[in-house]
Amino acid sequence: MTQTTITPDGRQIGDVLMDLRNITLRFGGVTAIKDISFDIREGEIRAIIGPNGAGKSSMLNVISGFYVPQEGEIWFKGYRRGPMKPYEVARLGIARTFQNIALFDGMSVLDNIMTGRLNMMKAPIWSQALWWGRAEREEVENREQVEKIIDFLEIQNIRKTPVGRLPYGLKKRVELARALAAEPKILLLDEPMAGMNVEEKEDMCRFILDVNDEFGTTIALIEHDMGVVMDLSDRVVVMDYGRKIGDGTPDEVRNNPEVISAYLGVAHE
Amino acid sequence: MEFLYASEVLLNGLMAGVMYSLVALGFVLIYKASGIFNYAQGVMALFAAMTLVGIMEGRVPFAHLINAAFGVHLSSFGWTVPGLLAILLTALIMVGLAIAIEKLVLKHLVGQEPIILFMATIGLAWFLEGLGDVMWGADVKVLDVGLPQGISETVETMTDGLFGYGFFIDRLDIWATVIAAVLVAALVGFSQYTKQGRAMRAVADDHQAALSVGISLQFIWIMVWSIAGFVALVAGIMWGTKSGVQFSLSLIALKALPVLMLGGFTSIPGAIVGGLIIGMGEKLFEYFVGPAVGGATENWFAYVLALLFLVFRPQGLFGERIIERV
Amino acid sequence: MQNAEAAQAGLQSIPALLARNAERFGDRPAYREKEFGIWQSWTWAEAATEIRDLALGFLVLGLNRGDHVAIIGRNRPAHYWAMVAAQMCGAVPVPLYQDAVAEEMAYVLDHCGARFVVCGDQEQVDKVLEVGDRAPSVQHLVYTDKRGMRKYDHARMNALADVQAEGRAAQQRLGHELDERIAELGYDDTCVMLYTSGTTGKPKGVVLSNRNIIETGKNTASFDQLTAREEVLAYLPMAWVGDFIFSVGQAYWAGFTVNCPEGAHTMMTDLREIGPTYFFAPPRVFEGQLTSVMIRMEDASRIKRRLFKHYMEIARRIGPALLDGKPVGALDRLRYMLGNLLVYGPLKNTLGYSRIRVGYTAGEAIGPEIFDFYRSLGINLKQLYGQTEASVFITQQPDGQVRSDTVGVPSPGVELKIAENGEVFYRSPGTFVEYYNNPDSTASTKDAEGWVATGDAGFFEEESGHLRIIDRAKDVGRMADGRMFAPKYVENKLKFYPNILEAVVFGAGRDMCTAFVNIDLTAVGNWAERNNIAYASYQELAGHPQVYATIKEHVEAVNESVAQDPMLSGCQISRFLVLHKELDPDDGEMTRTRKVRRNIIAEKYADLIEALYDGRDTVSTRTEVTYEDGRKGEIRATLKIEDARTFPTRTMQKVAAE
Amino acid sequence: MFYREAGDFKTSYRDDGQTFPIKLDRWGYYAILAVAFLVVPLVIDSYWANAVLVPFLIYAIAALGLNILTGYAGQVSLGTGGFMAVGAYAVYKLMVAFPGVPIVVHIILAGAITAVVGMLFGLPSLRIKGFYLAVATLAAQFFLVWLFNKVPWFYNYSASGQINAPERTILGWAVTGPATSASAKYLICLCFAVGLAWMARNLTRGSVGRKWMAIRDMDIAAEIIGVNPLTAKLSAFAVSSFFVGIAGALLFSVYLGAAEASEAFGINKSFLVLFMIIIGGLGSIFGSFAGAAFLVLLPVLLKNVLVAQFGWPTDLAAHIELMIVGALIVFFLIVEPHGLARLWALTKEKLRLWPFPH
Repeated sequence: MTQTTITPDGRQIGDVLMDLRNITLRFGGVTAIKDISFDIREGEIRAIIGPNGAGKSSMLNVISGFYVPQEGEIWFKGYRRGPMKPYEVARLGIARTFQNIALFDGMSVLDNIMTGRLNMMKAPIWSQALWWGRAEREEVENREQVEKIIDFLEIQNIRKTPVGRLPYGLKKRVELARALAAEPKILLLDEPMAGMNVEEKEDMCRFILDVNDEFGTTIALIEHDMGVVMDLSDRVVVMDYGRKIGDGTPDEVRNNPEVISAYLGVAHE
Repeated sequence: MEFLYASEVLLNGLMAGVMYSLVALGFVLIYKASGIFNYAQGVMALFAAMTLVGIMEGRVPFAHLINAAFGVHLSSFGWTVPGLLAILLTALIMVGLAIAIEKLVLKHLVGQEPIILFMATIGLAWFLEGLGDVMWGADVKVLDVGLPQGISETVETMTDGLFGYGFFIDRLDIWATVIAAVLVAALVGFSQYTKQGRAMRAVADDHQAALSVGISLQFIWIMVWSIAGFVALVAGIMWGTKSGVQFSLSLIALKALPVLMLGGFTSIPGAIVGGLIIGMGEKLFEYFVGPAVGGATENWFAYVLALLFLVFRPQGLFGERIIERV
Repeated sequence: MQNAEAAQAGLQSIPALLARNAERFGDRPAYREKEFGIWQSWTWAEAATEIRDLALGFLVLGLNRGDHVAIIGRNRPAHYWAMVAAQMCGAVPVPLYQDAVAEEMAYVLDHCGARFVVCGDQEQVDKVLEVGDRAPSVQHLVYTDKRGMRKYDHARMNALADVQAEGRAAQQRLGHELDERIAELGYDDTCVMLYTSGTTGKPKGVVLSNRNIIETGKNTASFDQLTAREEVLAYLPMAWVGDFIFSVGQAYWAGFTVNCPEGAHTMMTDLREIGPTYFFAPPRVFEGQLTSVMIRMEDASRIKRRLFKHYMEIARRIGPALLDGKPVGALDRLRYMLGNLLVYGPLKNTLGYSRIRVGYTAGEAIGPEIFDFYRSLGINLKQLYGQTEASVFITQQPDGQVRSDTVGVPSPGVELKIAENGEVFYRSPGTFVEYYNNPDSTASTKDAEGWVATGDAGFFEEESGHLRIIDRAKDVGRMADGRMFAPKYVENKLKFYPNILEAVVFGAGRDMCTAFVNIDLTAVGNWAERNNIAYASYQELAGHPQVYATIKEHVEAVNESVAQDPMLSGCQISRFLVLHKELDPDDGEMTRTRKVRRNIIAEKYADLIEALYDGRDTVSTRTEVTYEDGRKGEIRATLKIEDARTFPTRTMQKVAAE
Repeated sequence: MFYREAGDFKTSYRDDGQTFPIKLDRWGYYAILAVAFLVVPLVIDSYWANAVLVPFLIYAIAALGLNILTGYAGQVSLGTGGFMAVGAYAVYKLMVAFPGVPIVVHIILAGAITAVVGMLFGLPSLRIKGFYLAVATLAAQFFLVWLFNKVPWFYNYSASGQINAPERTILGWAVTGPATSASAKYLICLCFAVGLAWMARNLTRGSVGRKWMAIRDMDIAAEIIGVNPLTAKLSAFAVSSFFVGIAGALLFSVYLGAAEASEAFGINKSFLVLFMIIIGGLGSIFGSFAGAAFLVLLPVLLKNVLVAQFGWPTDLAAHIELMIVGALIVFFLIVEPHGLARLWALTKEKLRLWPFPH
């Protein structure tokens, strides 16, 4: 099933990277996701949209391993992913941001972003305790990587500020930086624009595109701001009440009657 | 025969358990209403008991301090106060204490993480302990509000008649059990059926909502802390009468903690059942295992039990399950 | 004689100096740049290899002798390297203003016929691409910052790092060729070409030879004993001659370190981190910092404020004297030391001036109290006078002879003469070769013996021998009674008051001087707030009687000081008004560099000027304004005209008699 | 005011990440070390050693330990006393069993043993959080103390149930036992305190530290970005217990010389150390020292004032001390939950901005 397409702006979209097959997720009696299947291809920007309560977030949580679906299979890089702890999933190369920011308020921006690279820092504890040999080397090497990201996202001047003091928009950006620091195969963005003003949204859009463009990172994002999604993404999955009601390029989706009805229902939220 | 010993032990355990439940209840009430885990509960009991004794014997509060500061030799006013009146006064003082705590401490800690509040109550505990000692002196005090004491012959003869073996049971324990049981029932009733009780539970469920329907948080807190103070007083009387009023009395709080872990911090029935389980459990354990390992297992049995239990059911017997979200 | 020895030393070009530094100061830092959170550093040796690689890379790309290489970008080591690398290849570096719009860029690129353009980042690349065939000569782009460049068609483009890589690879093949070209470079070959941002007409390309740059660098370095230990912060536009002299000429001669800030927005923090020992800034920078210091102190606790006032008093009394090495009493020294511990030290530290050994300001006149403020802190701030055509230095102030109203003595090797109309002429080893492709203006500026007209009028003070600049020569006129009229001179004195943003003085051919005054909204607004004076608009504030009163005080103070000066005492201001709107480049009343266009103003506000002279005490007017969004609008106002006291001068008649 | 930072720039990440990035701080730090190591030992007398400095250093170590667990990893523990007991009894058994081995080795081993015990009791932290855990740790406290009281093997069947530290020497200097000189006690404690503080700093600035803080600040997010809660929490318990164990070992062998579990390591020890880090500052190395100093000095002060000056009875002074400490805890939690460390940081900021207010 190897296939490669080139998008108009010259990005390469490759094989299927993650394949979700017939996912069903229940909380007690409630069924959050009903038998949903779709795939995410290498290098693309894949959006999951839908009105509130459609099960978008649950879907993301399934991908990031926070929820384990009762039914269905998750295939990643051609292997079936068994039930895993979230941190194991993260180590497979799946990083994410959160809808309501989940930064570590007790730490500086720099430290927060450094936490993104924890899985690349393997110095034994004694080496860290004596700050000698590998520990120190690692610290410097990873700092270099992180600084590149800081530079990339233009947050140099807040490097040493405690995240607690930052305005909302910047926090979102720092969170993105933390996720990027992990050099993920797939980057999951949970409503990256939620609660932003127009200007911040534009910035965030630019950054998402740049990330995908510069690092060729595969991105899957949730958003209910239709407009933004349509500009950003290569392919869109539309969910409603836990079901998949549409899947395809923005244009295909836009003209899908079911989608239209679902969205008109919640046009002004 | 063996079985009878055991059941006697069990009975004692049961009665101890009721006491635990009583103390635990104090915790649960405060926790439900204000999300505060009041470590000072035990010291409050101690403080209450000391105050009670102090009033009954007509001691001069802060006698030590005054003597030391001004070189006088005050000790007592020379009068004595009848038990009931003294209890009433003490109850009032506990209410005053509740108000003071709300005004001086809780009000300023609104919205802090639970763990901070918890540590604050530890500080409070130290303060109260010191205060009690400074007010009434640290000597071991005898407390007698007229509760019957000594082994109850009736039970002994009766059981002897029944099984040909007389249970040794302290009358005080029986009384304590009864009173505690009544109090527990009363509290449950209060929280279930009275207006204030409902308000209290409302607050417990959702502060914002409670505020929006016009319940005064301040009032609820003062009320709850007063009740807790009262519970502490009762517990203090029981314990004090049994084994004198002294520092060790404050340790009943430490006894109540595992009860809570077992029963869940938010559940009144949990507190009761937990109390009973622990009460009986530790007595039986001491009875069967204790001798083998050198005794005094009560010190830790309750905790280890609760610990093991928690590892398998983190939210306790009756606590609600927590569904984590991101 | 001097250049002879330089020649002997074989130091006839910047690349030659680089080679010398590489072996003499091999492991001392040459360049630092704040990037990725730390100061990335290159020693002279490392810099030499980087530059050589780049030069080789240029050869690979086919850079020929005599080609022009345009460099557009912020101050970055890579960009300085590009300039030197270009010289190595026998080409001429042409740094351009990075904020220039596409049109200007098109003109310059086309005028110098640049074949290669080094761009800082995507933005600059886009600009150059936009220019497109308006500059047909451009053949190849090299960009420093790869960000966002991946999607571009690279047929005519490379990343600078890649060019260096290619160069490294070509070392064997082209190394010899490069060495030859370096060896060819002579003392009179072109070192750099800089475009002057002409206030009038098209920019002109000033050609400066190795001789110009190296001689100037050498002379001035020895003038201030600059050593390899100096630290400079390179933050002024690379296209400006000053930056080239400080960051290349002097830096390469003395072998000191050039530090590049992370970007404009972090400039102040970077300045503080580096703490330069040798520093240049135009007056407005110092002015701005002083203002911010004062404003920040306003919110300080009362004790702190008092402490501050007290010790600043002491500093004002003792500081300058200490700096000039004049005798100071032991007690005062002690006081000053205390002040240094409590106030001056911390202050200098927060400003980033703790380590300054030599500081210069120039460009326009600096306010005495601003100047004295920094001097009294113990910062050796001095003034120099210069221009692009002179490779900056014409006059400068020696240590110990520093005053705010002069620009110092001729720099070493510079000859000065003053024409009868007061215009200043100079001749020096730094004097430029020519205006590129523009013999006429070359001829008109630089005569056969090499004398160059500065276009400024000035005179030497008898006692000190220091030069004093009065005004642009063309603006200096005569009043009706023949007294000298130097508006700029008076305007500057006025502008020294924080309340006054701009002033325009009239009086040429008239019997008295009058002035328009623009209040400084921040300063006056601040003052109004503090004395809770309510105002709805700029116009209302400007018209406020109390504001008028204050301005009047200032004007009269200025008159008094002008009166001290026999030659100029005629320029005292008899009547003035406070303008109801700020003079604005968008309305064409000023140049983009905020120089007032007096003739435009004169005709635009003819009615006001008339009123100033016909003795009315109010005048109502309507003025067209351009809003930020480009819309035109009109504001009406009735302005009060105020009389100001003027002062007699003893030597009046003498001056009149001349 | 005294800070001169212009020109103090960093050209490498190593410099940028160092403990005292500001020159002045660095010098101050070295100065303090110099005084502590070179001057104090010469002038110290047994009163200062026993009443102030030695307990200060030992409690500082314990506070460091607890701070790692509570301040950095966010796991509240009330079992400190119990773990100190483990350290004490471990070092006792070791000293008696292997007289030949240098005492320092024993002390470190004692720490290691405590670390293992700590991990054991840390296991529940994987399931339970907040004060459920806090209460759970009380189990450790009570069980351990009970163990050392009831099982004679631990106190070598001594009639009194006490343990007594035999004399041990380093380079001929007695560091334990009655013959120990004040300066010897002080120096050995100082060495451990400084060494451990340095290690604590290194751990907390490295990847382990970040894992801990991530868990502390938002455990779910931490797990999702790839932090394994098991290793993170257990490592915190281990390291913390290691420190606490060493503190216990020193307390017994160097400071007390003789100990009995329930009184030397009762629950009040747990609270005392907890209070130290609350007052000193959660999540701060400096805070651990500050808090320890505060709570060690306070009683000494009160004794000197109330007892020595006013001639009040000692027990009264003790009770008043209880009140004051209790009140202080509440006060600090209300006013400055980050303790002395934060206050210090704020002052420093002011000094750096001087003369400007902000």
